[in-house]
Amino acid sequence: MTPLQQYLALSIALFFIGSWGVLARRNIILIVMCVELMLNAINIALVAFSNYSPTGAGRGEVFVFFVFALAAAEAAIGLAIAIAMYRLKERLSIGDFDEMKG
Amino acid sequence: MPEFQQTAFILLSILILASAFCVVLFRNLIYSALSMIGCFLGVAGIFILLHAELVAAAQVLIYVGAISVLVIFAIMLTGHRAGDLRLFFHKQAWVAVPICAVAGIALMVVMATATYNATKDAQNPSDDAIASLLFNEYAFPFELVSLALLVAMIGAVILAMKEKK
Amino acid sequence: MYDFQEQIGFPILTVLTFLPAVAGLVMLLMRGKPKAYKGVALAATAANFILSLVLIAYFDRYTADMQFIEKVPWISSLGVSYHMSVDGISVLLIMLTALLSLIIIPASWNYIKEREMQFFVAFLFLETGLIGVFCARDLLLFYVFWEIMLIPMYFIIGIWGGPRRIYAAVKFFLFTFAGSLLMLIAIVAIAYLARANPYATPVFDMDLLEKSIFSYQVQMLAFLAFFIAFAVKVPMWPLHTWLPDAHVEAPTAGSVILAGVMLKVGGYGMLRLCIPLFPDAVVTLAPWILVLSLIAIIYGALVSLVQKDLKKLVAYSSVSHMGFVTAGIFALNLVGIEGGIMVMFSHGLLTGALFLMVGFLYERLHTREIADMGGLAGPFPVMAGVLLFFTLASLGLPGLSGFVGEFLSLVGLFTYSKPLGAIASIGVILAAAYLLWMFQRVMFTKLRDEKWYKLPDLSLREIVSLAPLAILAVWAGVYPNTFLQLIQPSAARLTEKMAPYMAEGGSAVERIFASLGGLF
Amino acid sequence: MSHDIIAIMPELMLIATAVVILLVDPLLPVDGRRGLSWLGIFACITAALSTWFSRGEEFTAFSHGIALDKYSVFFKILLLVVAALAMLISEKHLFLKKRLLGDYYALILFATIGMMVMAEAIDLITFFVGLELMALSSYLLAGFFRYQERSIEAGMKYFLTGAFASNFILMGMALLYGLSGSTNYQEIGDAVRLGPIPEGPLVIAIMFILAGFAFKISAAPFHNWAPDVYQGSPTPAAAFLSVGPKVAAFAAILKFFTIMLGSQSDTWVPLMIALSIATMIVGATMALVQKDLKRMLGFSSIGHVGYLLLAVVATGDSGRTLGMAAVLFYLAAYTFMNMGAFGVLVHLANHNARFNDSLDDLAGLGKRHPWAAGVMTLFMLSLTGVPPTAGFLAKFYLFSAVVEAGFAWLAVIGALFSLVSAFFYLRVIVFMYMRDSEQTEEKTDGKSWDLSLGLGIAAAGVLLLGILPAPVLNAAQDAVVKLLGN
Amino acid sequence: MKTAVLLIPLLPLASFIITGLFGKRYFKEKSHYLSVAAVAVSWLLSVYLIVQVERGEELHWQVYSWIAAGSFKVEIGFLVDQLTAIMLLVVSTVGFMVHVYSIGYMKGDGGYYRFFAYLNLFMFSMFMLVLGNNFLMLYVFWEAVGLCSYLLISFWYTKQSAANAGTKAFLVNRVGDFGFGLGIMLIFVTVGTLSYSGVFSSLGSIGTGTMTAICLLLFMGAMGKSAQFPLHVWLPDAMEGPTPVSSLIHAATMVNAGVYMVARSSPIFSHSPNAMFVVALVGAFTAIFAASIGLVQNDIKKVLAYSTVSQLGYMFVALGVGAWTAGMFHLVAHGFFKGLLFLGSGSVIHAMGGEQDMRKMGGLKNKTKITYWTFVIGALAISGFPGLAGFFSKDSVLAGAFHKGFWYFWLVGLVAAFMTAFYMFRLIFMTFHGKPRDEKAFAHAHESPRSMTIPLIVLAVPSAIIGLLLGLPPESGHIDHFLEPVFEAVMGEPVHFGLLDAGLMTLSALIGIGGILLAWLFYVKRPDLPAKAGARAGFLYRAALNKYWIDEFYFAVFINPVRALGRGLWRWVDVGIIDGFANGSARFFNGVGMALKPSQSGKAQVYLFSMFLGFLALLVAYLILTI
Repeated sequence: MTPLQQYLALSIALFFIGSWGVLARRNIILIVMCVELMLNAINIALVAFSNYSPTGAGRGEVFVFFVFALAAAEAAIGLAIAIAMYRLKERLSIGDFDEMKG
Repeated sequence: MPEFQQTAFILLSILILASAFCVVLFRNLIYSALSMIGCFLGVAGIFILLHAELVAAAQVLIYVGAISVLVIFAIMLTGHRAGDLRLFFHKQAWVAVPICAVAGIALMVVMATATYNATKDAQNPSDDAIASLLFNEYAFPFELVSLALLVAMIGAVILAMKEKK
Repeated sequence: MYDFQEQIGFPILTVLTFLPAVAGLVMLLMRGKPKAYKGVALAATAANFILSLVLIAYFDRYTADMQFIEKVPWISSLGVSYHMSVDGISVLLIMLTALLSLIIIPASWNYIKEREMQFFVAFLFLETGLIGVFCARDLLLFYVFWEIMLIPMYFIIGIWGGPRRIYAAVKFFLFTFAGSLLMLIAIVAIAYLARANPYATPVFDMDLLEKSIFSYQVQMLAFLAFFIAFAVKVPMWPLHTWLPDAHVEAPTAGSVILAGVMLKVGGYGMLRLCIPLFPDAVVTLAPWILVLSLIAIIYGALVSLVQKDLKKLVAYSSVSHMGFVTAGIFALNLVGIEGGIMVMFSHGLLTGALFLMVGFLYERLHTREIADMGGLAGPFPVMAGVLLFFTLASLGLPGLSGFVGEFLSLVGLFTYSKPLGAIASIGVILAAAYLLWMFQRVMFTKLRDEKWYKLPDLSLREIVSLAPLAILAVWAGVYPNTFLQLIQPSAARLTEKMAPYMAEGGSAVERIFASLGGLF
Repeated sequence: MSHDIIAIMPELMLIATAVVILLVDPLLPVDGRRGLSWLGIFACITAALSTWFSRGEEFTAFSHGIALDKYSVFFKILLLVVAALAMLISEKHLFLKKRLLGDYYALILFATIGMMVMAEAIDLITFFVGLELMALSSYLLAGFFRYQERSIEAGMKYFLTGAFASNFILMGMALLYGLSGSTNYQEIGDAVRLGPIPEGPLVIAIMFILAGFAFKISAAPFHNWAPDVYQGSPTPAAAFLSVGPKVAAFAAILKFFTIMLGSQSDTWVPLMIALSIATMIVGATMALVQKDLKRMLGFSSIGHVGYLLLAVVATGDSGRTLGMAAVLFYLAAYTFMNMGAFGVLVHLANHNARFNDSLDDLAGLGKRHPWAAGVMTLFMLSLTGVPPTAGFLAKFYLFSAVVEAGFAWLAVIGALFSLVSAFFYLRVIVFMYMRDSEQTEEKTDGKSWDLSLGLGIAAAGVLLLGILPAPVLNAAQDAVVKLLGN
Repeated sequence: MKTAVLLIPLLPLASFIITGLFGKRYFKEKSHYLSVAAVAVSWLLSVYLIVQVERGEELHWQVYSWIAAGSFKVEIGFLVDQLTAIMLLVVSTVGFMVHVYSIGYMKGDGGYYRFFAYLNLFMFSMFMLVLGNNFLMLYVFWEAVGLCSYLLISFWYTKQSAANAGTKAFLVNRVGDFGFGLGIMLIFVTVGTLSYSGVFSSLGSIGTGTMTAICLLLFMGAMGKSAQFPLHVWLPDAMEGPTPVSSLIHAATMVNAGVYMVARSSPIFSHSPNAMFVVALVGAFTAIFAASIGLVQNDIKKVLAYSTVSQLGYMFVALGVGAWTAGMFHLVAHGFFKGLLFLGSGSVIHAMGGEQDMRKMGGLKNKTKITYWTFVIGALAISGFPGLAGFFSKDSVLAGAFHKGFWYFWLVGLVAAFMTAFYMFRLIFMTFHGKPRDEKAFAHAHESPRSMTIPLIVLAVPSAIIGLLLGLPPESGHIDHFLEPVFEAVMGEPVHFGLLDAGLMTLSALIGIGGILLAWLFYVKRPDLPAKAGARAGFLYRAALNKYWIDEFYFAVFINPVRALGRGLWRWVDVGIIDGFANGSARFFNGVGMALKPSQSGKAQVYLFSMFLGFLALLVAYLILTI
């Protein structure tokens, strides 16, 4: 039987890999993908907690459903922005949009 | 069959983490997207291990079926060029590696060594119970989610849709 | 009890305070009628001045109690009320404010060329703020008025000022605002500390606060916060550097109000808040403040001596003169306090008049550089005479108002400590030096430009605006008791409050060392 | 169930109106869309009224998902005011920029619903949905002028940072849920207080949540997005974005850190202090060096967040209601003054095609647009904290709370940065009144009664809260007393 | 009597106000009518007053409470006793004469009305000064006469030198008044009152040290007003004013205020022998010091000015040694003859068309007969020619010093007397005798109008006879008896005139005559001698000619350093440090902003990273705080 701690460790690991992706990559589509990875990490934690919780069983799973839905919405908007960026400048690198600074 | 579960967990973990790395590291966006699907599938497997079959199913449907497709569409729409090599990684990526690693490992250690107020495995309730929770207790947020999806639609319309001139 | 209902029947303090602001709003609404709004401004300030005289007439000068009390809850959950009342000190300064506000309207009748209406509106709002400060009996209300007067003055300097007006205006604002913010925190702190229990509402009512006793540490910190706020306004060395800039750049009327009333607000605050609320801290810190006052007196005078700009000279002289105010007040005896108040009053009259004179000169010659002047007594004999009068009054010539206050505060200081009194007296010599030298260089010696003979001497309008100041200066010099009686009970109340706290004897140096012990 | 419906009546009104707007919009010609804003405003007013009339009742709805108490009422009305003001100042601007779409109003309404849910939620899931609803709508509002590079850039930055931060909050909430076994605030609070809960994960959860919220309110060092987003967004949207999400986030922060984490104040108070000081430094000093007004206001709003965090610090151990009431009142004041300040920028942009938000464009404004300059002065003074404006009383009340909680030294630091910030607020006034304009305007017909009304309301609000603050102040106090009572 | 006392000052005041306000427009060249009339009435009233006082009447009258601040209470009140009366008489007499004289002297001047207004103001102030019944009033009108002096010195304000002189006079007096003011404060702090009677009746309770301090501080004021070394520098410069002013203010009345003050405070001074000694010492030094400068001056008015300084020194010697009445006697006598001499010199200047340098004069004897003869009377009087006023008064001073045991002061007095006689007759010989040196000016020279000569004649009479009237018998003359009530408490044993005194008297008379003869030798008999003597004396001569470089010294040691200090404080402390700090802190925050600016790089990736780092920073901060 896998203890809760391992699931959490997996969750954290995935979360930080996703974070690293967000910090490292320039392409907005890829960053959206990495954000999704982070959400998946959270989902793992939620479901794991839900599975092991003495009082809150099931709520984690419900939570995950909401995360799914909102992740989808978020991805849709992120990709819409990506397309808008592409339309405007034919660029997807977020570093190319740096008109405002200072 | 706890051994099987543990073995499966380890294998799935390796799959998830490895494909996650691949998402970040692949130069070609399509490869990244495919790795992401692998990762999603791995997560679905973890859900099954956690006795959350319904969630696992939804994971496959939504992530693999919807979001991944969305991503691939976006890649196609924008022309899936690898892009300028110099711009592949932001220069801070290499600074971020140790920082993320140290932070991640530190948090992992804290999380993994703590003692939780946890019972034994298999507390996840039946699908009925989930449905009941979702449509009774969480009816209001559930309705709101529809608004969020509506917003996403509006977003697609106002940002991405070509206006007829 | 001195409720306004019983004393006069209508809320005179509220009317006094808000009448100018209301007039200002009326003016804002009557855009495009240039003649009419000057009339409104004049009428409002005149009415206010008459009201201030009515106030004095109905004022009971034989009691130290607050009078004409108006008290309405304002923010009751915070214990803040709209509490207005006055004592002798306030009444005197209200009269001065109303008078100077009245005077500057005719004095700047033709001075302002653009955005004239806003100029007068700003002054009306300024008057509201100033009178409000003198009436407020609730700490928060006091602070509100305190800040309100900042804004119009900021605009007056910034919009209608000289070439470096923006720098001067911003400097003025930031210096005073810095002090105010510290004061705000101190206000809050003492209001909460004065509560009877942790669930009671905070205490902002000065009547109640005066009865509260704060711990020594709180007193020291709060006193310093209040004191810095007031010291910036006074201005005390070394917080004075905004003053010369503000004065030089401000239009004449602005300088008049700034020097005439606004600086007094600092001294007033010390009397109204610092001393009654924090007696222990006052006793400890008084020697230090006196030393600072002495520095201000001597320093201001020395720097005045070498000024090349007429306005700057008068501005630095204010630093020196206001040093006598703080010196008198923190000598903590009745003579000194009354002297300090008299210096405030007289400085209001005289420096106001001097700035008016500088303004009149500037309108004619378009310069304020002393080096560009000389021999002006020829073309402008009346002006020379009037300027001489105010110069002499300002340097403390007996028989005019400057002397009484200065001498009294020196006596007070001398009573406190002989060496300090002696050092402060040097300021009197220096005052004569810089003022007479200034007068000599401006009015005497050879006329620099024969064309100036074609310029007019003081006009009737200008004389009329100066006359009340001159009359009051003589009055306060020849029969100062009129004013001393007014402030005596209030000043006496302060000394009575301080009496139990005063340690006996010791030279100033000893006291300073003693206070060092108190600090740590 | 009818109970539940009553509880969400205002939200339902907004939803219905938004849907109507979305449906009607494509059918209308561009000129006909100008009435849509009034539809939205009308919805806000009715929603506010219905909220107001339900203020006497106190109950929870949807199985303890949301609480309808005075606290919610206060925030919901405030948020509806924000939405209404935002719509008032938007219409003409959108029209002139040729982006007058009903979607905009629908997005504002959706965002408002999200914020209201954030404020009234007492359940993590409900809160999270509200948060995301608000966030998603906000991203789109920022990027609404999709043909302007800046707007897209703003949307992109807002989206990326926002999504990243949402993940942090979400992770924190997941941990909180896992550690306490509940998603209900009160139950979590009890669990955290009574234990047993492993300390390490709990601290990590607090950190995640703190970081996430710090982003939402743009506290340093999570602030970088804010100036860019405000600068790039359509100005009326920037007005909305600089106020609404912050109000909602603070509503949630107070609940999170008092109900749930009040017993952990030892952990988060020092961090909050550090955040607050860092935020004040960044906000004040960087606003000093800005030339662009919207950026300047962006940094200024960061500075105000620093002050607000001081008050949150003052809530410290959860017995102190003063700090919470101070936050509420400050937010109310901030709403009017910041919306007003942005509104003036909208006004100027509407009237002058060359206006590009730079400080230099303000030169001589006192002569060209005396009324606009007048109200701008009022807003600047209020932001500085000069009486008799709302900003002063808010700051006064906030300092009261901080001092009362024993953090007088923090108040002094706050005062120091108030002083620094006075400098750049004054500079606006300096430019408007004390500089003469060198460039000429390119006049456009920007006359808009809506906008004037909006500015008038904001100005009136600023003055009213400064002169007669008692009703709002009492409401704020009542709101928080009950919050801690349950 | 009260009416008289009120009218004496108020008439000139009223005249001042009316003339000052309306003179320019309405009175013009008739401005003197009112002024002269007012002073004339005051003069009559003073005569009336002295007669009343002679009969033994005194007046203590508190008119109204002037300042009442806490324990500090001062009245405006009048005190009329013998001292007051005699001062009043001198002031009003000389004042009246000068008024009359000015009608002629100032004729045609642009500021005619102004001049008379100022004179009236001065009369008012001077009357009030002597009439007051407390120290603060004394101080007040002390400053007021100083103001009038200032106004009148810089009357011809377009002249740089006149303007400078006025300012200098006021400032030097202020230095003295600084001490005076402190003295008054010390009195108040010590005894709690300032009225003469109150102070004098509580002297017993004051310690000696305090007493000496009070006396010295008061005397500092007197040194300023009465131009004693080292505060004498203003008086010679004050000669820039019109000559009637020099006569009235800077010779006969105002400068005596210091003497009056010390005399008035005699009860205090007599308690402090040390202070008295200082008074005498300063007086003696000034007497000889000023006389030595007077020896070599070439400006006719400067000579008289130094003479005044010297004679004032004499008076202080008398007061300092305790010969109170002698001091007052000399004051009265000096008032008359020095007033006369100045008016005479004015007449000379008038005759010479404004020329004041004696080296350009000469031979005026015949052209200006009345002036010459009255001048000679004055000069003889001041030189102590037997029978004339100065003879008696000077002798009583010297005798006083001798009898009180201060033989060294007596010796100094003799030397000074010798010098006095010498420079006075040097003046006469250079001006009136010999050949005219400036023919052009001489040709136009003429006797002055009647309004000027009559005052000369009138003043010559008391200069000649007042000694006989008041000073006989010597050492206990009429004046001693008259003033006795005032100085009762402080007078020593009455001195009986003996053989020794007769000898001293003769000696001083001989000294005076010797001086006159020496002057005759130098300037009439052997005109080449002065140059030789000058060359012989060398350094000393140059030093005296340059007034011992006192002015230069003051500039170098006080004035320039003070200005430099002011400039330094302004430039370095004000602008440099304080403003530097204020602007520097503004710049500091600006700098912080500029330094932070790059962090706002515009790259979304960096923002994300900064958020991530922020999260880690929170963790690290927590760790630091908990460990």
